[in-house]
Amino acid sequence: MINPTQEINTRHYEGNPQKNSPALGATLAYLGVNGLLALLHGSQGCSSFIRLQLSRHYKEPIPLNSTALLEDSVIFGGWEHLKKGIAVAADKYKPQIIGVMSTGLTETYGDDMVSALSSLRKERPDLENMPVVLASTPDYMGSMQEGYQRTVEALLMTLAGHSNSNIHSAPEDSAPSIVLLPGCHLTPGDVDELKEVVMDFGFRPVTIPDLSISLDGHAELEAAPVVQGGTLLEDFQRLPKCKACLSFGLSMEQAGEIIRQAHQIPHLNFPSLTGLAATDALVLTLAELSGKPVPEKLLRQRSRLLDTLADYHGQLGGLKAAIALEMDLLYSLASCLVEVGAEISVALSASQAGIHQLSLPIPIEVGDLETLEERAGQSSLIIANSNGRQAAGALKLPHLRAGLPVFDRVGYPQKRWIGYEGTQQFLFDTLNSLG
Amino acid sequence: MINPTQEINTRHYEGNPQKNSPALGATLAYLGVNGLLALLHGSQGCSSFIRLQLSRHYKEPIPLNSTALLEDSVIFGGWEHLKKGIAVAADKYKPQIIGVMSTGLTETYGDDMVSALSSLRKERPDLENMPVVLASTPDYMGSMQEGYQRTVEALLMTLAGHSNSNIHSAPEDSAPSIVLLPGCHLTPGDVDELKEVVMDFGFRPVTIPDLSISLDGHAELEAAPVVQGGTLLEDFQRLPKCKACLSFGLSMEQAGEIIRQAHQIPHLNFPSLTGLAATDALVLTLAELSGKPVPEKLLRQRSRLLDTLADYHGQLGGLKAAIALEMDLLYSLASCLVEVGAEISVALSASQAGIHQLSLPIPIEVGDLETLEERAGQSSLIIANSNGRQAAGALKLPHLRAGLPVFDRVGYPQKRWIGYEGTQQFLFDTLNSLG
Amino acid sequence: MSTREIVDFRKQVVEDVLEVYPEKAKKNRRQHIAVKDSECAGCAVKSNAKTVPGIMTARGCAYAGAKGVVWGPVKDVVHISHGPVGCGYYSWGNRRNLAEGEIGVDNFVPFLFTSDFQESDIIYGGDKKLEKIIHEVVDLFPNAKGVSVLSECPVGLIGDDIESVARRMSEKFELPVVPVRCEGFRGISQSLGHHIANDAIRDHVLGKGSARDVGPYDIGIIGDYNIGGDAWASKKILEEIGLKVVNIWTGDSTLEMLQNGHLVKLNLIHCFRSMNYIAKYMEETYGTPWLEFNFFGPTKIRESILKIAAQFDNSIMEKALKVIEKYEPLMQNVIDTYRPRLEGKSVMLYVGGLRPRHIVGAYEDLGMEVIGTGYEFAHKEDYEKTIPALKEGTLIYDDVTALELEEFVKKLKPDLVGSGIKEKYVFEKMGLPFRQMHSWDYSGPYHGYEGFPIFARDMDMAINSPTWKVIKAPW
Amino acid sequence: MSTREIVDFRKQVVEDVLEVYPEKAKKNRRQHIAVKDSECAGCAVKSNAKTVPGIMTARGCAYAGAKGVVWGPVKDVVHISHGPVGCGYYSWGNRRNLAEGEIGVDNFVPFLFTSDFQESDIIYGGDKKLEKIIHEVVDLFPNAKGVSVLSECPVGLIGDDIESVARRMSEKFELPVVPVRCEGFRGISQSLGHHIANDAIRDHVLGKGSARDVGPYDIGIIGDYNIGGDAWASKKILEEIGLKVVNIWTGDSTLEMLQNGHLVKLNLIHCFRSMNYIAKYMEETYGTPWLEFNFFGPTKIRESILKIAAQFDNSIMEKALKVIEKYEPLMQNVIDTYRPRLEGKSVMLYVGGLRPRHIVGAYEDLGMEVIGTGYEFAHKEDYEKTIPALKEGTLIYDDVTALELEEFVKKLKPDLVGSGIKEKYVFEKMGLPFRQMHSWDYSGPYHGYEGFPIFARDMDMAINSPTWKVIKAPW
Repeated sequence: MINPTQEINTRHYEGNPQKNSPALGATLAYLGVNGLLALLHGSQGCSSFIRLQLSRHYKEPIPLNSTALLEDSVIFGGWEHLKKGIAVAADKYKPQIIGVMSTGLTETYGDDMVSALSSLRKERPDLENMPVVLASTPDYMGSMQEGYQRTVEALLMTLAGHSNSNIHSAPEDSAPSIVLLPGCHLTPGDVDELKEVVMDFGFRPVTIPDLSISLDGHAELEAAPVVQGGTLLEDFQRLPKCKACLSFGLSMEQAGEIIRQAHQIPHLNFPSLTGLAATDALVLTLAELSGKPVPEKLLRQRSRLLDTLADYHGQLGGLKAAIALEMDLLYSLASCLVEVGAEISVALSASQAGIHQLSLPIPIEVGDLETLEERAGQSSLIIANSNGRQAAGALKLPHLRAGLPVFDRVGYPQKRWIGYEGTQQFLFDTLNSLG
Repeated sequence: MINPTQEINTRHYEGNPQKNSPALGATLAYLGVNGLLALLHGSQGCSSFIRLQLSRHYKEPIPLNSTALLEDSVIFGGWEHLKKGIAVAADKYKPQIIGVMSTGLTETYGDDMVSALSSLRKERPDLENMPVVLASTPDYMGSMQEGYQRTVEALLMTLAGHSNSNIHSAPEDSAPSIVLLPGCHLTPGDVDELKEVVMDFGFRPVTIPDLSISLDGHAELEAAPVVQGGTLLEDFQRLPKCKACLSFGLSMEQAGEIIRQAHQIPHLNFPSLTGLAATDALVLTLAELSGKPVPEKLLRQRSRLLDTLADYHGQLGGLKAAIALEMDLLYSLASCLVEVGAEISVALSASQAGIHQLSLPIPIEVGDLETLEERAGQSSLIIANSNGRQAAGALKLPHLRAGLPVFDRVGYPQKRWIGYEGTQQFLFDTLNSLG
Repeated sequence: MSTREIVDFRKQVVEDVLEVYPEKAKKNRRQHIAVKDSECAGCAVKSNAKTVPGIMTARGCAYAGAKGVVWGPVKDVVHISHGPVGCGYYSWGNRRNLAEGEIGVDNFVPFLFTSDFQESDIIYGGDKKLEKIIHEVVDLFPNAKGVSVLSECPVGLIGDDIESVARRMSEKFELPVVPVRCEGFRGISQSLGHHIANDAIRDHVLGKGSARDVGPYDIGIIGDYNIGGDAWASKKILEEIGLKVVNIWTGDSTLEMLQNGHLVKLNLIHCFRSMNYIAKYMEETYGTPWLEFNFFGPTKIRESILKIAAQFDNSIMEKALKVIEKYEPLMQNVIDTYRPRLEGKSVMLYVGGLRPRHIVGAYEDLGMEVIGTGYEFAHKEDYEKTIPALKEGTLIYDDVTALELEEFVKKLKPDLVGSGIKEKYVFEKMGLPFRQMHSWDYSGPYHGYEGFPIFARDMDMAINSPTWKVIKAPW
Repeated sequence: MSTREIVDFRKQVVEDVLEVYPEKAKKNRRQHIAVKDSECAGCAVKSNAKTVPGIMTARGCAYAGAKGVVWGPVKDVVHISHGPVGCGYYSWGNRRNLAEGEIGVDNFVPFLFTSDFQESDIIYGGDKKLEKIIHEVVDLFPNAKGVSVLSECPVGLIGDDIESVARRMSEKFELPVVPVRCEGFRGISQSLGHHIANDAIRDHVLGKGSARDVGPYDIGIIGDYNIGGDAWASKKILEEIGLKVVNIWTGDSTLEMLQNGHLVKLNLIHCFRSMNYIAKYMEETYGTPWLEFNFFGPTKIRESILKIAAQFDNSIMEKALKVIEKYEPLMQNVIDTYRPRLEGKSVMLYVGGLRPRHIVGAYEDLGMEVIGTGYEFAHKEDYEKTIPALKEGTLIYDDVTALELEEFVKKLKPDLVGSGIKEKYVFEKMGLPFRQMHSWDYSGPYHGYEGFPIFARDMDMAINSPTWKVIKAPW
């Protein structure tokens, strides 16, 4: 292979793509912010489809509004639709924040969202202080991960300094705070686990975005068009007082740097939280930051993980896994398998993101699930989202579901595959997927 | 069916039995007591086989010594072997406690273990204060559950009042203590979860036996012939100071009554901890005993469980489960499935234990896995231990592994199928087993 | 409550719910909502109007209607989602239109092919890329009987000429290559997508294959997408009464079925909304008659069988009567089992196509009552057909917003809600039994004699699941 | 260290470990343990002695030897574990003796039949129950070619006469019904169980079926239990050199193979310990010669092939040489791949049967060294065969207790331990690579040319798993 990071697919189409739309990633990021109303600037099909896709995965209602562009916008642009959409959403649903994401359509005719917003604010002075986040997520640039990443960055840049008289000043905490920036490779269950680990060291986590309380699948919630649960608007104002910022997944590194530069607090990026060494790195960092010893509970979990590694080293060593996932998840799961002696036979990322920075024993390439099917023949296992079932079926290989969408297995959003206990669970799931 | 509780198997043999040996259940109970050396009174094959079976299930070393009966014992009885076995074990391994279980062989020639022990103590006055527990567990009476049950009762009767000058008096706790008696239907992971719930209400649990710290599969342990982890000998002396006794699984009711009568503390039995109503019952009891509100964490877990029930009511309602398990586990899992609308098509218990006291919508019958195979044809799922795979294979039905042994799936001893989160996990596992 | 009281109560509910709107919006939305009332002749419901920007809607777009509904189930054609990755990905594998055949050989239904536009394609245009892709798929899948190109929003903006690419490729490979201009911004819902897709069939496919002889009992089924095997269940009945189903549009369909759709004695139409265009065209152009029918629930099945058989000779009618005689006792068994458990239970529906009206009879067969219904993308004539099928006091809502529907459900308290996956989790969280009535919630078929027992069981399972009882906390 | 220093160090280790015992026990155990030393001719290791009560042993019992090892793999016979439920249950499905055939029709290997004694059976005796059970199994499984009755401890105490039940049933059904008196208290290990099982074959089966002609190249394999497919791998080589394997005892075996075990030109014996009795008996009674062989690793395979071929005519020897020529380059590839990764690594073994000595050569082929080995249930002659195969300084331990083995491993620090599942988790917890060498740890085969690459891969996977490196905490 001459250039291992080149697109290996010489075809001009994607066959059974892995690549999801950035606007879907943007929706996900917005769903982790409390009181936010997400507004897709595009034709109404986009918002319906995204709601459907995410509902299928999370088994949750997905509030997402649309500027409902029509044929007139082809001539006049979507400017007026966007202004009207923001105004209607603000008036009708009274959100704390509006989060807008663009689409291939609006980016193609080059809608200037910033000027639309400022024009609206001139017409409607009452909306002057309404925080509106604008994320640029045309689906011809990158995949879900990039859309999520750009939206988190937009959230930070718009809200971190936002001052709103309606918001009480952040309360003084006794526990020191720490900022957590989880990437979209982490499930709501993972984020829950991550927060728990951080709290075990006596920190109060400020999690942006926080899907662990908005998309964790709990009842007793009245459905609403604005996000319920997730990061509080006040949390963004607490950033300057945080002791450090930890970002998870390489895609969150830039967001962490934004915080570091804005607030002069240390920032550390953890490309993975799955695996012994990856978890050790987090635990060591937390021990150093807190000046506390590693809690007994984590030592016990580590000891159980070690036992599992020893018990199954033979079976894990015999694995040949073909993996196709968005980059951060691909790297997390694959590097954990490498650590326990398994072989990675195929590593296909959904997009170019991070492909030059992260490395595995074999080259990581960009590819679709058609390519996965062509390449995975000699493997013992496929790890991919539910759409990988065709490849697995054709090759008669076991298929561990991971990523998004997972619609033909239950409980995926609740899964915890990070930390010592989560790594153990991932290895159990991997071995059990073999049947 | 005229008498629904009759053995339905009119055959005189058991074909692929579910029934395991009571001595194996006894071993399990002993393995949850710290510093105990388990000594099987029988031929050495029994101990090797039990170690093998339990190692295969738990992926752990299983310390179990043997009195190694030989042909001479057929003529002279096993009396001398038992005395010698206890003496050698005491001298060589210096255990805190010795736990003896009998076998079909020694019970057939009617070895009087009590008099053997007192004869030994006369010869060896230095062993006078060594606690020795004697459990009668011939394998022609009951199954694993009964062996475990009789051994827990023997442990309580021998050790609860045992005074030993080597043991420091029990420390005074600030947190009120509560006795937990987990049945053998609970995995080490389940027991861990149970203790955590009890601690969430501010109690300190005294767990007898406690497999969650001896058989939970952790590293950094030097193998030893005596049990490491588990209930402390001191814990038995703390029983009188406990606020209440909670026993889990009908098989533990008698043991709970022993404590109630001996120490005049309230005793409550919980036949199951799997399912919403079953967990509610425990949580309500703990709230009442502690006078505290239900902790936020449990409310959140409950809310997540409710959401899962709602999300999957359609799929769960369509299930027809054929279940063959030891009685307490059979009842726990089946009653949870009934609660969520599934149909139980076959319910086969390993033995008669509790069969007249617990009830399901269909009669519970005693039966082997050959019977399961004959009856489960119209079901959508088989729930049984790994030996059920033949029936599942012949019927081409999915097979959820439960009970003991589970040797062809990993991580079973770490599973948590109790409490709100555990019930959710059980339902996830059930649905995912359908493929 | 008397019927009058019910009508009045529900009218008040409508007013209450609309109260949240500003005056102009209230006036607008009020036209889309009605309560059936003998006093209001016709109870006009406004429909097929624009959705307001900033609102949460269940509607799809033209692409969804053309690719997701009409073209997707044509199994031996490679469908290219032309544009960026999103549209194709979103719509992939959502509809349960079953198809037989070897995947990748003569069945491409489970595949998704996308031209995956990059920024450069937006700037320089995608026609060249499309041409290469068509080369590649024809090469890789020599058994494919044709190629369809479904254009996404940006394609319509950048001035690509997919029609001429399609024409060139079609000539080169002597294979139908069908351009479908279904950009999502066209029209106000998926409905225009159906129309565009129908027109593409008319212009590029119908009558263009090698013709076949028409047998005396040859018929086609139009507008059955074989969700969960529905079309197969319908076909079974029709063949049992002596007819020969040679076409299904479009469920488990082949390109040949589209080419020869007019070569039948009769076209039976199930989903009028999505396929009436082409049915009418075949009648006008080729004289092929069409007839609407409804195979949901034994009452409607009986009516439809008799109406269909009446179009043919006596031998067919005799068989039809025998079929009814054979199956009705079986259906009665189903009713005897489930009706006692479902009698008097109420349902609210919000779906698309034909179901908001067609399925009412099946619920009534089980003793249940539809107290509210509405369409995502209906036209005037759909409501005209619907209202007669409903009882007095039934609430009717067009393009209902998520918020409105939740409020209606909270106030009318039905025992069951039937809508899509986007709505499912909203109502289940409220503790309300719910069935997905687009995809049959991974179940089906619901059509025909085969489907009714499954329908009845599913509704019972949802409504009578013990789950709803345990949901209340004991503290 | 020089060889002398190694020998002295290991002798000191033995003394240190034995230090925990009281004087008498120390003296006793010292006789069971040796360090190979050129100065000690023979290095006698005491074996086949009683285990001390109160000690943790890996040994099984006569039932384990008879049912688990010898009779279990006879696939077309229904084996009844006669007595309480435990013994049968414990031993069910532990050995991976693979068998082909339809389960429940001509393959009963995965089944467990137990007479499940209740208290009443202990009091009133189990003969009547046994009779009923035999009726039932013959009824239910008409294809079964025979029944074996394996008695458990209590049966031997209560004075049951299973022999006469077996005789009556055998006559009644005209089917071999074989009583095997393998109560667990008989003998001091599973070894007597092998002997008893051999005797039962001799007395009730061998020579009792319809005989067959003996071809010039007909041979039998004795003492290969087809763990992970081992016997199939051995058979493949033997057939490739022109021999015809008509019997395997007992792996994937039929009753007919036992009946006609003597009707071969040569019996090849792999596990001498468990099957020498019957091999010798066949030689004495029928003149069937036998020969020990070893198919672990290319060196031993070559030696064995040549030794076997030498028993036949030149045509066989020619083929044998060709087979060696064909496979050795393939084996060299395996060695080239793995030897660099395994060179110099040390192993300690504690197993049963033949493996503590037979497998040494396979390790040496990979550049590894066996530094300790021992048997669970060996006799004197086993050690006599073992010691010559070992290097100077190798530690040899008979019926080693769990504690002793742990101490030896801690002090000798091997790179790999090979023993059973009971030991597996002890050593893995210490961070030591481990392979189950009874069951091949769910892998296999390890015999023959087919097995060696798998053996090499497995040892590499265990020793070089990155797991062992990460186990140390960074704090």
